[in-house]
Amino acid sequence: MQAYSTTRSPAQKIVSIFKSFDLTFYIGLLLVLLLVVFGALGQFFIDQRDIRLGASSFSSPPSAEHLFGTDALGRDLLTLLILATPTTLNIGVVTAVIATSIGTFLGLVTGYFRGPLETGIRTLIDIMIAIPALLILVSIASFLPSSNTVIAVILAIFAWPFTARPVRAQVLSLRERAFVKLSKLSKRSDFEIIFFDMLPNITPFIAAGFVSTVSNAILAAVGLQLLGIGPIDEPSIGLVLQEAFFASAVFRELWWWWIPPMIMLSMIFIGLFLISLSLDRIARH
Amino acid sequence: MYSRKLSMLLIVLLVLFQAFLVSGQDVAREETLIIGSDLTSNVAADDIFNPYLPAVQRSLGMAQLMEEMLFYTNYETNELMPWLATGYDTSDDFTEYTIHLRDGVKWSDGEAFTADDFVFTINMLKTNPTLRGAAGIERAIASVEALDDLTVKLTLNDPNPRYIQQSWAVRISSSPPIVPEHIWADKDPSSFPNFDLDKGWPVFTGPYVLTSSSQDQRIYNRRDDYWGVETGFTDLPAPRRVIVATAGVDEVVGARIQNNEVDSLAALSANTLVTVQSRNPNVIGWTDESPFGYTDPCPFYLEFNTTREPWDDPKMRAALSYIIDRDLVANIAFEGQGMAAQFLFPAYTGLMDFLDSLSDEFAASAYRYDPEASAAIMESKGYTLQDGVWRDGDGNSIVIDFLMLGFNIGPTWGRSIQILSQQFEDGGFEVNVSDLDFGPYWERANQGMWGVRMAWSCGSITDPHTTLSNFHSDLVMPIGETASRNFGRWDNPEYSALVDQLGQMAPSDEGYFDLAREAMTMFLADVPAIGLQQQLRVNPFNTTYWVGWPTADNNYVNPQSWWSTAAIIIHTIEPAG
Amino acid sequence: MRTPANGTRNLLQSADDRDTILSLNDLHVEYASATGTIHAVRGVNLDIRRGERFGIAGESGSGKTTLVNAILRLLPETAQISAGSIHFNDIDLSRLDNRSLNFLRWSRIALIPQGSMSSLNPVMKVGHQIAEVIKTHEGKRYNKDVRDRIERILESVGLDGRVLNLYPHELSGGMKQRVCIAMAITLEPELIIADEPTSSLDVVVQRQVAKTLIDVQERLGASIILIGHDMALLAQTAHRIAIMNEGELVEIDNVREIYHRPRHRYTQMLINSLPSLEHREERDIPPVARADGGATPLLDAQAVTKVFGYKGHLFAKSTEFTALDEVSIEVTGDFPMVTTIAGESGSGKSTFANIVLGFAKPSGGAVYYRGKDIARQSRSEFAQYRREVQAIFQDPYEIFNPVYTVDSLFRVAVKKFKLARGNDETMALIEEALRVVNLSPEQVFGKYPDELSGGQRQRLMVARAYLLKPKLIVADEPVSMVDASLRLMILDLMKSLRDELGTSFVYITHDLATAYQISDQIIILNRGKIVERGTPEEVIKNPQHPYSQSLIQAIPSPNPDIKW
Amino acid sequence: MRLPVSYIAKRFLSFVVVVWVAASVNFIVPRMAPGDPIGAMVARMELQGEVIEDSAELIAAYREKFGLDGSLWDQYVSYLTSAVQFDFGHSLSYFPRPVSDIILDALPYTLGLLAVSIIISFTVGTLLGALIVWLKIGRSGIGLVAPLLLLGSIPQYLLAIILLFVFSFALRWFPSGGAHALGASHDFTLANFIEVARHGALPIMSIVLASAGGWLIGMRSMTITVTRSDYLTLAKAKGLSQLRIFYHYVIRNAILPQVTNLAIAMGSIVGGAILVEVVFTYPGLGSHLLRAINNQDFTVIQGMTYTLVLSVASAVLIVDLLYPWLDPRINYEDQ
Repeated sequence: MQAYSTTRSPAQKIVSIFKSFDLTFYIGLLLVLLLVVFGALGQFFIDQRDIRLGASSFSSPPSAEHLFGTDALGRDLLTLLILATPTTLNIGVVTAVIATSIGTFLGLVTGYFRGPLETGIRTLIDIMIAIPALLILVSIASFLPSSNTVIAVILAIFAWPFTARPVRAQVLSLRERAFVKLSKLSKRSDFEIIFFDMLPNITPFIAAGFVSTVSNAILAAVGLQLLGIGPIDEPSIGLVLQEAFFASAVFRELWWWWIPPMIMLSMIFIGLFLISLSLDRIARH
Repeated sequence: MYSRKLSMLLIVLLVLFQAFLVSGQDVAREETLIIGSDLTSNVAADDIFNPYLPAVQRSLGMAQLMEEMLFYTNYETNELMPWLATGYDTSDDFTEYTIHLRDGVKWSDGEAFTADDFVFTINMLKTNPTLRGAAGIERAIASVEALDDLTVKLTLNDPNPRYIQQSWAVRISSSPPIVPEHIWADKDPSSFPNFDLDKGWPVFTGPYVLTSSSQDQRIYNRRDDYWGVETGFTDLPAPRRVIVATAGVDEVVGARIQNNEVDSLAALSANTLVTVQSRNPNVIGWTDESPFGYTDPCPFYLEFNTTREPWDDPKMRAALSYIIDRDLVANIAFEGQGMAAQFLFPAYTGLMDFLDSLSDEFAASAYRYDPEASAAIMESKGYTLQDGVWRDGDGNSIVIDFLMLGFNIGPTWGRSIQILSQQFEDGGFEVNVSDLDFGPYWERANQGMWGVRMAWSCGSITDPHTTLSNFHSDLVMPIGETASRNFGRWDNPEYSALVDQLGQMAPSDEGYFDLAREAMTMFLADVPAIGLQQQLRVNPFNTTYWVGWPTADNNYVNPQSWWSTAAIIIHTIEPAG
Repeated sequence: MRTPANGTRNLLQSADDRDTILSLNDLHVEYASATGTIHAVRGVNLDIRRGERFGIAGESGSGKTTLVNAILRLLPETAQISAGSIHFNDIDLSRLDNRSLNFLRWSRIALIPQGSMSSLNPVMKVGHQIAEVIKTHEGKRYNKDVRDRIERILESVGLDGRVLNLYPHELSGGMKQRVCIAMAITLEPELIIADEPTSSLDVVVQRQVAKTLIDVQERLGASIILIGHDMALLAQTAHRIAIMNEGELVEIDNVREIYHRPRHRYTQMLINSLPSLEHREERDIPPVARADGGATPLLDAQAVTKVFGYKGHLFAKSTEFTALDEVSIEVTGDFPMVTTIAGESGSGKSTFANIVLGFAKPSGGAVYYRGKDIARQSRSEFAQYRREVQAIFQDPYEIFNPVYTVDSLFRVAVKKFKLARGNDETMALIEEALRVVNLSPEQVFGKYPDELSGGQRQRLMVARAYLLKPKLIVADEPVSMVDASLRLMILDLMKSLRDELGTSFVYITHDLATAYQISDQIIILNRGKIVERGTPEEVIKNPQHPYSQSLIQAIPSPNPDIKW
Repeated sequence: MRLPVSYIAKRFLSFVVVVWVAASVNFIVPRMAPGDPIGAMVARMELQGEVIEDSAELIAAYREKFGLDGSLWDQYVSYLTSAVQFDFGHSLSYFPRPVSDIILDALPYTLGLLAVSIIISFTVGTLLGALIVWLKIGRSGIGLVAPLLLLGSIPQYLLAIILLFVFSFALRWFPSGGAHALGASHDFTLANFIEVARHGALPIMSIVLASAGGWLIGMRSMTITVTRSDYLTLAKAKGLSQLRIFYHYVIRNAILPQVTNLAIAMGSIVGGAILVEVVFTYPGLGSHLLRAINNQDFTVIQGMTYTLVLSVASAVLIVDLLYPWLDPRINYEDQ
């Protein structure tokens, strides 16, 4: 009796979802996971005292004692980078969580309903997208308390329209599909339709959007950090780079100071890019 | 066949381009002096040459090449070098100064430089309070008059034995330049840009005239009708052309001097200089070895807000002073090439001699790294160390409300924030850092909204009075109101009385140094501020095209290329080879 | 070279070489797909004669479009001709190099594409799109002469010559199709391949376009291959018809033979499933159902008007459009009936369906369900209305949410209407509904929509409607996109629901032939207005309104003997 | 192409709203922040070694001079009215230099840099994206463009630093910064032109390398869509030449969403370019803006951001107005 009535189990679903991803996705995921593991597991192998200023000799190249060398302030770069990785990833994730939540909600609502509120939000989205965010950000960020959370929140304020717009476009087309009408005939309310019928359909879109928001937020945060806007008490990859550039590490050929963080950032950006590329492909299918 | 034709064409084009490139420069590189300015980014005001407007960038050649000062102070010898003036007399009470101007000095447009120009400049500043430095002139000078074409009499409001040195002899960076009355008389000085190349403006007395000015560079050409040659006072400087260019961001400047693109840079980190020297041995610093740099007159120091708990207690201030390892702070800030400041004085000969005479007083003071002494004070105040933090009976810790400039002002600041925070925490204090931009920093600093701050002290050069006077009780303002000095509101009437007394005396006066020692002892006992580190400025020179640069071995003048005193350097250097 | 137009000559003779323009010999086409190789065309042998209109009929997926693409060598990357040959005159197209192929294309073999809506370059003016074939094949630039020539060609297919200055989106569907025909005949080719040339058009336009096509073909004396799924249309246009099923030609014959004496079972099925306008099963309708007044009608639409468009704001002029204009329709509940609302696209019939279902609000008038205005129902009335008024939709691909298995369609309904308690009871209910549409739970449960065939999906939708045992079903074009065989089944299901469950239907369609077969009442809408209403016999056999007349005339009869 | 008045009016209205919102944000936020710009100015003089006497007086005098003593609303109104006339008053930190002069000095560099890099990156990316699909460059083609894609995922400013290191420090092919050779006049001569091109090469390269990949991806997927379209099949059936199909069918249709995206991306391109300018000491708006931020030079920040927003919005407006010419289907009512 139950043999045929079983829908796919959650486990099977997850397996089938992962089966639908291509190699691009896994390469991207691998790159990002490597960094996550580096930041997470690394915590267990380090001694916080190694990043005290003047703890080691200044600007010494990689050695057995300091695998990644030390910076011009006498800090162990491996320890510093292990501590910096979670901060940097956090900014991206916090921004993306806020922006994606707001963007998805408003995108769903403005795509589904009609009315003056919808017109208002739609206009807001259009305007926000047309405003050069980084520019405004650069000019206002220096006036705000320098904390990574504050930066993430500001980034999210400018990022959500980029989620809301495509979500809205998707909902606009889904809204006309017959299954929405059938749901209505089954007495589903508008919000049930939005969340049970629409939302699952645009999940790949939201996921792709989430991933690129993470990437863009890190991009912007590192950019701000390089301009000297951002907190200096929390180690982040942007901060390590900023200190390296302030100390002319490139010119002075202190390659161990700027190349590893640069590679790490590239890993993040390339990894997230590959993931979003793959998700985007799934979403368009 | 076709590709061969194409490559021939390319070669011809390249040769043509090369020809164009060469013809682009009408003064040979060997005769051109290129100075990398003290600015990392481009100049916003490339058409403002009014030295009294906030927008002006005098360090971009104006101060060194066009303006000339009445006197220059040679930091190396503490000697006053008369230039546009020949000397001065002073009344016994130090309230009247008579300045004698040099005969035969001419403006670049051929008009004679006279006492009237001097008088005009002073009066212009006295009547236009928003001009740069006007407030200082107004405060100091009661009246000015020209006794004859070459003699000016200044009457001061308050007696000041070191007035000329402080105000007219390049105490720090520069002094007010005198402007030609025949051009400025009918202009509004608060908006006159003093820039019109067709009219030959700006007009000053120096050996160079401005030929072009843009965001990223200024070009000055030597004029052969310079008054110094006619009067036999000095020769023409050797460079036919001087270019002052924006140096660029930290990563780029080193490459510029290494590639002989510039002959001088305003700033480079000592370690970058080492890198440059390893690739281009022609580049030199002030010294051949660490610290390579020259001491800036404004050392960094820590100041306490003496109206705030717990810093209203000298013992507590001492407790904090004991936990600061100045050598480490200096070395972190300057990547191992730093120099700790014993006090708030720059490491100049006269001041160092004075400090040396105070060695016993220093030994008895809190001006040293001694965590145990700090712990002793804390325990005596009823604090106990719990998990590395001092807590009072109620379990409250001390949180230092630490005001700093944001690290985008410069790496020194960012690093100092980190190393000082680290040391405070090691010493059992908690820290709450406010690293702010200039605006908010300045507002909070002068209104007293902070507990401890890091600042720079531009005071004494030759004798201790100026720095000491910055902590005078008269300067104390209520919290929330803008103070102009003594932001820590240290109120010590006894000390202030001594400073007043010192102000009436010349350093050469008998008993001056004893009095100064007495004031210093009070200062050291009360700890309103703690010296941290010398600002070491490495300004490298390139000997590929020009030689005769000032160095520690050839210290005919201090080496800052952006100061007015750089005029002396330009008059001294000679072509290499 | 060209033989004069003589369409009916030699129809019954076997093709001899001289008369054959196109000859396919044992043609095989294979697709490589993720699941393996698909044989889309299997061993097709075919000879097309000069001047002949040759029809290829088949349901979707039968391989007819692949066949066309193989002839024109337009197969996608993944497909290839695995065996056989295509001889055009004496040239083997399957082995021709690209250069010669391009030379031959259009100047000698032209194509009238399937999706004329999307076959024109949207960013190029119509004139240029025609001119570029002249430029490519004759080397003539777009000058006055060429323009005149294009205008003449456009006029010859019944278009205003000035159309050449328009972009495709500025044309109606019929006009676009004519542009495609004009383009195809520009170079006077010997062979025209028309791939479902009228499938997206309304019947009246379809007839005009088909006539135009026949007209130009006869004028040119060209051969034409007509691909289609509509047997009736082919019966009216082609001389010979080939029936294609699963990649094979199962029967080739003269059109009359095919209609009157189909030999292959598949052909027979196709012919039998055709709705006829000649006779229908009569059904006794008690007079009470026809009488006005009496009991409250189940559904009563009174002067329903719907106006779309902007009221005209700051920068835009008012662009109002009246989709429904005082439409009054009554459906009794006492005696279940099928009420057909028929009309062409844009007639307002779907708007009406949306209003009845409560998806849209009328701008004027009201729809009463059991005497209550559906826009002003109380909560409990609304619950009853939702329960009793259901729908069947057109597109079997869009009725399912692709992220859920198809059973969710049923479960949601069961849950929201509290039809059952517990899983077992739910399952029993669903199974019962599936049985009605001849599906077993094993076939469909736990499957995603894309794992089911179109027919299964369409049947599931009917099953869902059955599950709720509604009083009224709005069937919005339920069979317009399905193959003939399935169409018959759905219509039968509707009938049995009507008769067994007592469900009334509002059948929205553009297909008067099916309406004639299934309805008890037909209402014809034109531009939002009712122009004709009555019993099927009245409306179909004796239409009063000129619009209804033209509509009915335009319906092609599958019987080639009945002239169109 | 005839454009309905309503379309133009709507576009223009949205242009005005965008500029107004950005200008207002820019006005409000710095003023909500702590700190006093005049105080900052005085502080900077102090750091330069000048002893400022009676700073309170000086500050008060300047506050009045810059109208910073009025109510916030008065300041806002006068800010907006002068912004419309492109008059932002004088720079706070470089008084009495007019803000518009600072901007006009720097703007040509920024616009030049942006225009050249956007054109190159858009053209290269779009063309490559279309070509790899059209020429059916499969896996090997990906290998060809993969570096571009990977570079595209690295921020412009990091690329700038890498390029600086490789091409300027290590290889010494290009100058490390600035827009002109040191000591050269700014007259328009061939030699100067070449120097300007040499100085612009690295900044342009960083922007192009960082952004071309994005255009490539977009164009690639659009081209795939187009190659599956019915009209392309018909075009082939018409026996048209490959070149003709590629240009008139593939490119003309696939480029449409790219153009829309160009308008959307304009803002972020400008933001990134500003950072690149800072890295290369390029005399555009970037370094001025950065310094103005450090100086809390409201008037300059406002002027520069306003100008950049205006440029971006104008570019978007132009793209929007040109779009109907590219795509005749544009639906004026829905837009």
